[in-house]
Amino acid sequence: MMDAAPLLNVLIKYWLPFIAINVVIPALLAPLLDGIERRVRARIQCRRGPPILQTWYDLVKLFRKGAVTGGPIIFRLAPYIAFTVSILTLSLIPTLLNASLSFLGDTIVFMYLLAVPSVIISIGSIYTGSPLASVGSCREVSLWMAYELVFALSVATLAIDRSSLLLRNILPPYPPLHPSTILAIAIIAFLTYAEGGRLPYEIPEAEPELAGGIVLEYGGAELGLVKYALLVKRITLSTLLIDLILPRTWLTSILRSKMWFLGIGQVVVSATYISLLVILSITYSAIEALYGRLRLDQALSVLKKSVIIAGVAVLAALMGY
Amino acid sequence: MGRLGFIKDYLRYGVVTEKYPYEPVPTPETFRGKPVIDSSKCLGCGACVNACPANALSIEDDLRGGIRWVRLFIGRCIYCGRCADACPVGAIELSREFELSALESKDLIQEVGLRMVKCVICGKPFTTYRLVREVMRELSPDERVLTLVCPECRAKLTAVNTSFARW
Amino acid sequence: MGRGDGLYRKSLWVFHMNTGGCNGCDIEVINVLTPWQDVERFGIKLVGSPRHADAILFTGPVTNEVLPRAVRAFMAVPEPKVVVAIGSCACGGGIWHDSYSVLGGIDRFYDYLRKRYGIEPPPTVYVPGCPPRPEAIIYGICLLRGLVKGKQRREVYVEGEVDLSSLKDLLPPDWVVRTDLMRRWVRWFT
Amino acid sequence: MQHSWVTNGCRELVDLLSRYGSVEEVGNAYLVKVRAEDLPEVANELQWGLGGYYSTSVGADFRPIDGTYKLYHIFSVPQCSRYVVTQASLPPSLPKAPSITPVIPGANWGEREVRDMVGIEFEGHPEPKRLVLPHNWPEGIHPLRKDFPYDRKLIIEGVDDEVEHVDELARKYQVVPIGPYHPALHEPEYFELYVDGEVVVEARYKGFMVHRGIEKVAESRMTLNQVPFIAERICGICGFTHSCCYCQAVESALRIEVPERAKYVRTILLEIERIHSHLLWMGVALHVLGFDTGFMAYWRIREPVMRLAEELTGNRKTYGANVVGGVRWDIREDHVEKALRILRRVREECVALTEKVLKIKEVVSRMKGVGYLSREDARRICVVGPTARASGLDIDVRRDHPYAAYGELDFRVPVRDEGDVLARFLVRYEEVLESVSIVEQALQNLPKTPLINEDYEVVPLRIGVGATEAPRGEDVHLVVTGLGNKVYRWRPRAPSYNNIPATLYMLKGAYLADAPIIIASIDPCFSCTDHCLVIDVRSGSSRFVSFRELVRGGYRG
Repeated sequence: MMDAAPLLNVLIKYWLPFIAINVVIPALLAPLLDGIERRVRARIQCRRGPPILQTWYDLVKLFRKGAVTGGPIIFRLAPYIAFTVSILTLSLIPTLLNASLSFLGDTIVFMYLLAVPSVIISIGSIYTGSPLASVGSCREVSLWMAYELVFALSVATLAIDRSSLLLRNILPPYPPLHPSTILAIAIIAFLTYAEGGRLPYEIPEAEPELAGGIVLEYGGAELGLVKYALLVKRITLSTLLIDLILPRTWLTSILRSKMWFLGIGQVVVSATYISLLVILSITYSAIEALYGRLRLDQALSVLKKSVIIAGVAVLAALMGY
Repeated sequence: MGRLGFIKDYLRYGVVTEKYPYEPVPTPETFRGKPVIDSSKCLGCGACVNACPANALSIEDDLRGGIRWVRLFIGRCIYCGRCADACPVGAIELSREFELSALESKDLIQEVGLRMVKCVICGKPFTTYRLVREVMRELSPDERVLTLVCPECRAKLTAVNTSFARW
Repeated sequence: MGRGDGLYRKSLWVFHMNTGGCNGCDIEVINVLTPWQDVERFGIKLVGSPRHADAILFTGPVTNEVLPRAVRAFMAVPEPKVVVAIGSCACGGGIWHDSYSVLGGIDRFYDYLRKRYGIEPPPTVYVPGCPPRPEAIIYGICLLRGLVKGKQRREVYVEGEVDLSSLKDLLPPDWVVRTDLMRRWVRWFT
Repeated sequence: MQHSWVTNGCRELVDLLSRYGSVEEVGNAYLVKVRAEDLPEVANELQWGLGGYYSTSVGADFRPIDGTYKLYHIFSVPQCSRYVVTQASLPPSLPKAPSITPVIPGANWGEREVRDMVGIEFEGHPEPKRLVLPHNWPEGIHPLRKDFPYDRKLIIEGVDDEVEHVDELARKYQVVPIGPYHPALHEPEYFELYVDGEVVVEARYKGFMVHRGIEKVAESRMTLNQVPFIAERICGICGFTHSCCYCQAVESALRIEVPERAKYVRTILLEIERIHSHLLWMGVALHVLGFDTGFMAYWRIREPVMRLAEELTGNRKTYGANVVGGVRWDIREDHVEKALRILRRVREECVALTEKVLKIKEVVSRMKGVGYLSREDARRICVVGPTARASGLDIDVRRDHPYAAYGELDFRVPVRDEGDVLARFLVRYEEVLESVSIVEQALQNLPKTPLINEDYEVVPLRIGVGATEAPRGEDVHLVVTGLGNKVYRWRPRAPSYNNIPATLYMLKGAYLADAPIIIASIDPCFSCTDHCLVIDVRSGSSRFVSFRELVRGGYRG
């Protein structure tokens, strides 16, 4: 009891605000960004499109419907695990605040946690025995392995360049901006697009082919959680890209030295972060609207090429470029 | 890049979505919408019932109440307009109304109940007053009385007359 | 509308099920998703799995072959569900209402559900038309969600009491005598 | 002397037919009464000797008339612009005829349908299984026999009992169902794909769930002039072509002269229907390929066409214009102007859009070389329409058997040799442009005659063949007029009927991801096909995958 009090104090003083600002707000923002994306896509298709809040409406409706899914336990649990993990992943990188949970090897943990939601849902779907869902799962897993490889190589490039596995350390500013760093960031930018399950890489769900693929068997709140987990994953990926290009600490310190008000730097960074998120969403959705779906083998051949490029980046980083 | 052409299309055509249901959409004047029976004109002759390919129109005689029901079930109607072609008095027409949805299927029914003439011989209702009136107009005053006799009794009457004549 | 009140006001996912229709309604259903009508603006989305759906669209008179599949898809839609019967086939069996191979519309389908499984019908909107215009489908769904007022009502007209004297102007003056004579004449002989 | 009416060098055909029986000319068709045992030989001569195309088979119960069953096979002989109808009379006790399927594989479904619906047995049929009716339909009941009441509701309760047949394929490969409710289909049809990894090894088809008993209803309940309206509802996309085809069959049977203007109005509406149908298909194809922006764009272009149709006829889809002897709606002067304006814009936008779409790499790469159907296979399965024309078969009813006003208008029939999905896409695209030009010509040359010729008499038991080129291919109707202003026998054969079997050829060896676009590429109109039949290719030895498994997944975990 005696020891718990200061811990609780720390929790209330630092952790709760951190979680509230850095995790909850972006998580709440995620469906909103999806609303923007849907609207942008609609506009490119010359139609009015749904209200910005539409994704929220959808999720609220799904949650109000309650749990409706039956079946094997792993299948039923998968959405909860997926959602929790996706929130955890989000807490590992700086979002609104410059801070994040940071520990040795967090880069690797981040990489793996990012993949957990789709993998766990794939496993759950295989257990349903539905053929379409299993085909979707197979596709999801093949894609995931390709993504993971490319992702690992790009992160390795950055880690080698900065000689650190702490996520905090591989983020900007990059005092010497090496070509390998630029290449790695470019590849990660591509991955944040593709791994977010956007066309032409939206292959596992593939509505017209697999009727929803891996999410086929979910309904009600579980479906909401799966969808929400995907949205959180998307915002995590976008955040990662923003973190890699936005020199947060540099921006904060500059502003702090120039301005009388201490917090202003953080506020500017947060605002920049959110506007970058919106810009990214608009760009991504505009790109998405202009693409058709690739076949799995075609997508894998594109990813193969990016593995080669990422390999080149690693070699370059090793040689000090 | 060919794809960017689609963004150009958006800039060129803009949002084409109509505002319905907040603003009404026009229907062309040729539009074949909800068939409406003009209950003041309908004779209850059943020409439309015979013409209707979908059996959306039906006719039923309530002998006890002496009412002929012409029933239109727009939930079965195929909006072909054959009833309007067939109607001798133009009592049924296709309107331009298309907002026909209802939460209960009974709301999709239009019924016209017409009083029936009781046969002056057997007392059984057999046709509507309006139809009789229409038929009478075509006939000379002397023949008109016969229209108040139902077909069966008319057959009997003819039989009686011929046998009487022979006798 | 009973169950699911307000739940679907902002968001409604529909599962489209052709229960033996001719394709006309099905294409109009797709039509409402496309730029000119774009029902996504009401938060309506077509989904590929009945599990995801809130509403189920019936287009067609429910053929024999489709019936068991329709029942299963119907059951797979989680409660609270709503039903949209699109087109005259789904509303009342349409032109084939009495054919040997169709059940004859959504009401017969409900009868079957009630009899066989003891299921009470969910809130249903009937959208007549052959096929209904896309706007009519939008209207139907808006009616179901309470966004517009329904105007279709059962109309019953009954002619006022009439008797033979109303035909007096056309009949010869001695018509009462004549009809009486006829009546006796026939009665006497038969 | 018997053949004094023979024109345009078709003596060869008539000579051939007269070898087998007496020949009679009915409108655009020759009716030849043959002996049942000659059927395979006649079929062989017509299809492979003369280069004709098998269209369909029709069975009819003539017991109330002359105590026999009649079996008709219909062939199209394009070079003579004639259809050939072979009529064989079969005894009522044990109606059977030699099968022509060994000679023409495309006759497989046609004969099996006759077997189910009328109860004629085919000797030597390679697959003598039930096709039309559900597998648990009672034996010995044939709906199209005249002693079967059309409104006898046989509710098949047993279908949902799970039947688990074990199939060696199902044990070896994963079974992936497409349907019966699948987002790419929009209609309840069922393809079962046996998949090795992502490659389809074998495909099977179970469809005909939209069987509504149209033929029976029309023959029992309807009058001659009500049938056009039920014919229109065979298909909600290409319904007008069906009603037109029916009317032409009756007009040909009863030798009714159709006024010129009516012919032009029919042509205009038929082509408007083709335009909207093809635009619809091109959009759906892109949707299936995941390119929704293209889908939306095609449908955006299509909407004015629909509104034009609504303005011309009063409904967007079911035009309700055709009756025997002519049409009901006229095209007004002010509509002509408007229609020309709309069509000009449709052409412009369609050209611009298709050019853009064809530059999109992943869309084109998913159509090129996919779903290949060789010319020889196409000929053997007797595919029709754009599917045939994309495989190098130069057939088009509009040109080969001119009807309505097509004989007087100038148009081109696009043909491609590649035989893949892209070729089918391009053939349809070119057809849209041709159709726009046809409508423009027809609108500008509308003759000023009455719209309808109602001066005819319904002579019973006359046979007529009607044929139109539906958006999906050749549409053939056979009509036997009946007593009392009715039809005695009416058999519509929709184009998808001949095209669907081709998908099974195309699917073999394809990627699973390509299956939906392959199925979609023939523009299958299942309701057209199913109006009268149900097929179960897998009955007996194969595994029945229950619906729960398809959509909900049979939880076996």
